Amino acid sequence: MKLEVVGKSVIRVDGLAKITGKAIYPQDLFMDDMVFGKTLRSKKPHAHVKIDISKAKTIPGVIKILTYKDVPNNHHGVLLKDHEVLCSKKVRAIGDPLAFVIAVTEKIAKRAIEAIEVTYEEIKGVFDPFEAMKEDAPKVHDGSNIIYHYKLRKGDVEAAFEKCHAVVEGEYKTSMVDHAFLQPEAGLAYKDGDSIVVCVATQYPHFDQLEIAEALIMPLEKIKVINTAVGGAFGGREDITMQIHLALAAMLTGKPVKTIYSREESFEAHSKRHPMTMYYKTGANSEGKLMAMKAKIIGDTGAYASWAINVLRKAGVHATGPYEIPNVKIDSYAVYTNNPFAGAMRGFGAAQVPIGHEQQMDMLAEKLAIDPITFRLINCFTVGSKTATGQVLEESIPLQNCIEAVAEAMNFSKKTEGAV
Amino acid sequence: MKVIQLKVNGGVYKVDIEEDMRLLDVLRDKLRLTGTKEGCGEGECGACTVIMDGVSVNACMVMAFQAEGKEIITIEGIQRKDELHPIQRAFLEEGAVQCGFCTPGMILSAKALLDRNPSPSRKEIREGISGNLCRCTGYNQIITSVEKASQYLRREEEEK
Amino acid sequence: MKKRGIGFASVFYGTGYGNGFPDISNAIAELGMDGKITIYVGATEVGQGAKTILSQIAAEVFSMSVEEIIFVCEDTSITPDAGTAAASRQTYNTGNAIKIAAENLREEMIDVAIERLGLNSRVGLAVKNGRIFLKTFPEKGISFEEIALLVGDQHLRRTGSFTAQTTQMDEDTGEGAPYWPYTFSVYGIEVEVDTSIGTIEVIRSVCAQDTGRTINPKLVEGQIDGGFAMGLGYAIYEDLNLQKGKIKHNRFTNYLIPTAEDMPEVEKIFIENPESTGPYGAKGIGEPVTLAVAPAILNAIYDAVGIRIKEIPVTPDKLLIALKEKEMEV
Amino acid sequence: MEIKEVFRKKNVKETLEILEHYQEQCKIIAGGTDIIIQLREGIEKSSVLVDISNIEELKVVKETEKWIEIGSGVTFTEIAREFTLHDKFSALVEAAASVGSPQIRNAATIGGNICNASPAADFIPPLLALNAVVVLERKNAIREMCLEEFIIDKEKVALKADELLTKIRFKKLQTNQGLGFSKLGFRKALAISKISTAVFLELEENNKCKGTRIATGALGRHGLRERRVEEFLQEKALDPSTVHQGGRKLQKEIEKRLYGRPSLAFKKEAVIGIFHKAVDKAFKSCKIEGGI
Repeated sequence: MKLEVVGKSVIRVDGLAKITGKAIYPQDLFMDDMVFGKTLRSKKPHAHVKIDISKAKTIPGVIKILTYKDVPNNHHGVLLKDHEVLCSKKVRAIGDPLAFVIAVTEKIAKRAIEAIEVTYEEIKGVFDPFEAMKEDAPKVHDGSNIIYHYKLRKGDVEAAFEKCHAVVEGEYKTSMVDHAFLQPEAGLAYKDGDSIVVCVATQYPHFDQLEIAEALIMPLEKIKVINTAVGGAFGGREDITMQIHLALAAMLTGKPVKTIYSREESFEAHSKRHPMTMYYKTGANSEGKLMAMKAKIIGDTGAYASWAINVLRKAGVHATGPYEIPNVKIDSYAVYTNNPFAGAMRGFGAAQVPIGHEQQMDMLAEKLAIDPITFRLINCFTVGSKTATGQVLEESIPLQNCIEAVAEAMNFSKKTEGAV
Repeated sequence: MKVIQLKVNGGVYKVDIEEDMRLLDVLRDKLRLTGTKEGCGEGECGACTVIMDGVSVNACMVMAFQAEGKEIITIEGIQRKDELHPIQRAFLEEGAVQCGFCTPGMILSAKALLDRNPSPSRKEIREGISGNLCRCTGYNQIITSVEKASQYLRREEEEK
Repeated sequence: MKKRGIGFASVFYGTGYGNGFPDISNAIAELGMDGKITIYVGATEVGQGAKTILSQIAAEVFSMSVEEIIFVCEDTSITPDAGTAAASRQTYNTGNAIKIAAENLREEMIDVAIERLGLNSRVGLAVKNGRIFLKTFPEKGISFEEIALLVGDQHLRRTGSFTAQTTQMDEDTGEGAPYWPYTFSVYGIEVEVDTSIGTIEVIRSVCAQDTGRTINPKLVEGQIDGGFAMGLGYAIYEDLNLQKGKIKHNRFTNYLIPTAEDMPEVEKIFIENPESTGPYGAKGIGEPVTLAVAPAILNAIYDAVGIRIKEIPVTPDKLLIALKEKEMEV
Repeated sequence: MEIKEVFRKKNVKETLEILEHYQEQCKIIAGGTDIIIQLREGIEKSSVLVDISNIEELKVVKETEKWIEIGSGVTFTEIAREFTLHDKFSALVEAAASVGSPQIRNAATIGGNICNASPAADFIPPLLALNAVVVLERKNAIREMCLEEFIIDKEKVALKADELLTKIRFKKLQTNQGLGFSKLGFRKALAISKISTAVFLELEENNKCKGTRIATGALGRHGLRERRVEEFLQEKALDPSTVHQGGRKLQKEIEKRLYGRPSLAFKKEAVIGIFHKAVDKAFKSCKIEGGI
């Protein structure tokens, strides 16, 4: 098939607005009679809280202060609905939202935030996922801190390790990192008749619409989400941050309400990449064929589940790397702690596991005295391969070509003398 | 409150400011020149880069009253009449833009660089835009764009 | 002393929500009175280039230029749900939905054309540059604008929906077909380590990226460069530095992401091997491009100095202390 | 920010009058790159700002027979440009160019870097190594003091409320003298110094060290002279082994000074690498024909 448009470096259609400064991000929106919102956030990682807004309310220019009492249905979350829109009794992480001040100017809103009295009754927190997995660990939510366990069992790993010519083990750790998109979260919401319009930068406008409608207990069609230009996302704009606060503020005040997070607040407000601890054991036979792999992966999802279940599932499925291994045992766990919550970030669980499996590959190759390219070529997926989950890779599996292309471009000469 | 006079993109504006306002606040909130972005508020990301009296500065690191009487160029002011500035054109053609939030600041840093060094090497371009963080592009297509813009500008000079 | 080393890493990445969860994209294609095609779809442009890629797919269906496509994706009240801009799924999932919607609209337009032109069948018809015509006698044809005028107020508007095929895995064994398609990516990276201060510089890098089919080469290159930068940050710079649940590195002065001076040139090789279920064979690449960077850097560090760093990021302090410990051992 | 009044003066005289009138309530702003952050964070509580960034007399770099004089309002971009032709002073170019980013260097001034006295201030170690003198003016009075004495503590200088730092002076380098600078940041641009070292050397024949001044940054509460190391190197022939021992001496100093700090394990090792780099550069600078 001859293609005419596909395959061409067509100039990006949103480019012109962006190079002229005309692209509108939510912070660039202004409306007549617009007022400002600001979020009060928890300074403690695990505590029972009481807040007193009586003083703050009296500051001239303060229009309204929203607390959990104002939220019709105080829950949201992409999978488990374990976030509160505004915390009612307990905070589970630093940065948890407690109140949303609406005032005529940003400065006044800030002053009101400082005037809200928060009483924290601290509870012992848990910050290490291994500690959190223990029976007697402080509970972040009501049930167990372990919210997900993915199991993959193929063949008999222990028997296979016995027969391996070379076995390597390692424990790998990745840190909690941030999307660090350049545009801090901002938004503007207003009433349009009996509908509420929320302008934000989001990865998934229809999901935001649903979350807002559910929290406000309003019909879906009465909520309209306008997705402005989005200043980078990388998974960090999957979960709700300010959307419901703004919608509620617009609904209750009748005014257009705008809010902009500072960089520091942005770091506190959105999800993070799951830090993982990954224990790996991998073995190969004397011909350099991978025979067995065992992995145990612990992912710290912080105070809220967000996408944890899907992330640790993806980590589990991708833990083998793109290689055929006849015997595999994988366990991956998602665990609550009182750390900032982790969720989606570019790679989504498949970004962490290569830190383990690819170093294991090189360690094994060295032990077998095979060069890393040859070792990968011996074991890599190809058309017809079966993954550890038993999935048949029946087409478009050009991994071998990729490996060879890189080796050639790097002028890598294979040291194959070790390979039998 | 205080009234200051600002020269922005060739126009002269009288603006009421509060003493604690930054140049960035005046540009965005008072003049509604929202092409200048705020990414960090502490001079670290360069999204608010503007050209002031010929040099690039972070508009979040200049108090509004300090800018009185200075010539300021923002992204809204670099276009020629009906036509894109060669840097803008090159950014568009070479894929230098992704989310776009760093783009205005990046273009102004590129302009400040090319104004004083019309034929920078790729290394010099890297240095010239090192105060502008971009999380999307990995910079390489931006660098190619600045190289291309430099060619456009030199060709323009020759044609003159 | 400066020491150099080379490292490789290969990865795979399964597209989409996965595990049997209904991964659905919906789109609408509409013929406007001006003969342009409007696509309504709730797919977000986050900077990755979705608007452009998806417009190209629609344009391809009609063999017309991207300028003739109006792409509307910003408003939930007029766009159908196309799922999230994540999981590298927009090109594959929403690309398919748009292709289906556009093809449905095109067939509908051909019906109108056949009737208007008095033709006997669809055989031998071409759709190109805003016209439908008989290939053997191009004068026998009708423009999109004329078709729009003919149908008048009953706008031609067709939907398309695509649901990816995955299965739920067995709870005890993990067996199943959890994702599809898989995208592959391989990096080769050379680093230089300054052993006196522990700093690492990437001096050469190559990426071979499976794209299925490359829809827009420049955009894919941009994804690779950007993915590289994020992988570089992951490997050697970025850490929120949590202490008792508090993010200590909560601003750009201490949460370090790569600057233009830290970023190397990246040689890019596209490996095209079309995926039959993808739109024109394309697969998602947004996430895969970043995954192999960090492990390749770690392998290169080992090659350079003989130390396996198992905890990222490998900041100069960690590396230098490890180097000194190694010196002591010897 | 609770700024109530702002002034912008075109000359030193009027600025000094403002300072005299407002005393502690008033803060001087030049490049703004430190103070605006401090205002934003509520650390800086002054209610009056006086801007000195338009005072031409503070923007002069002057060369006399023996001295080089830099006005406190000179930006790092200007310093890098000014000294770029003087190969002997490439350390100053390097130190200036290592500050923040182009935008920061276009605004930030040498006076601001000194008066803010951050432990990691990039330009303080080279000035300490040059034994620089600061010129302080108040209404109808002027005094000079050694930079080393001027910096009292972390973020604290001996500047009175009504005083303005107007100039920084240091002696020109002679043929057998040289300056080297090296900085370690965790990335190449926009990097806060983790360690910096500046080394002034005066060599006699056979590389014998006739005189040296060594200063470090980010290795104590503020930029510091490393006198023990200087004493050690004095009168010795600077062969690799002596330089190596000098590095060990510096390491010892750091071990004492940063005792108990988590960063010590790293800094005590890295400082040796940075010290070596600075000495190498100082050597090279010595070999360049002098005059400046």
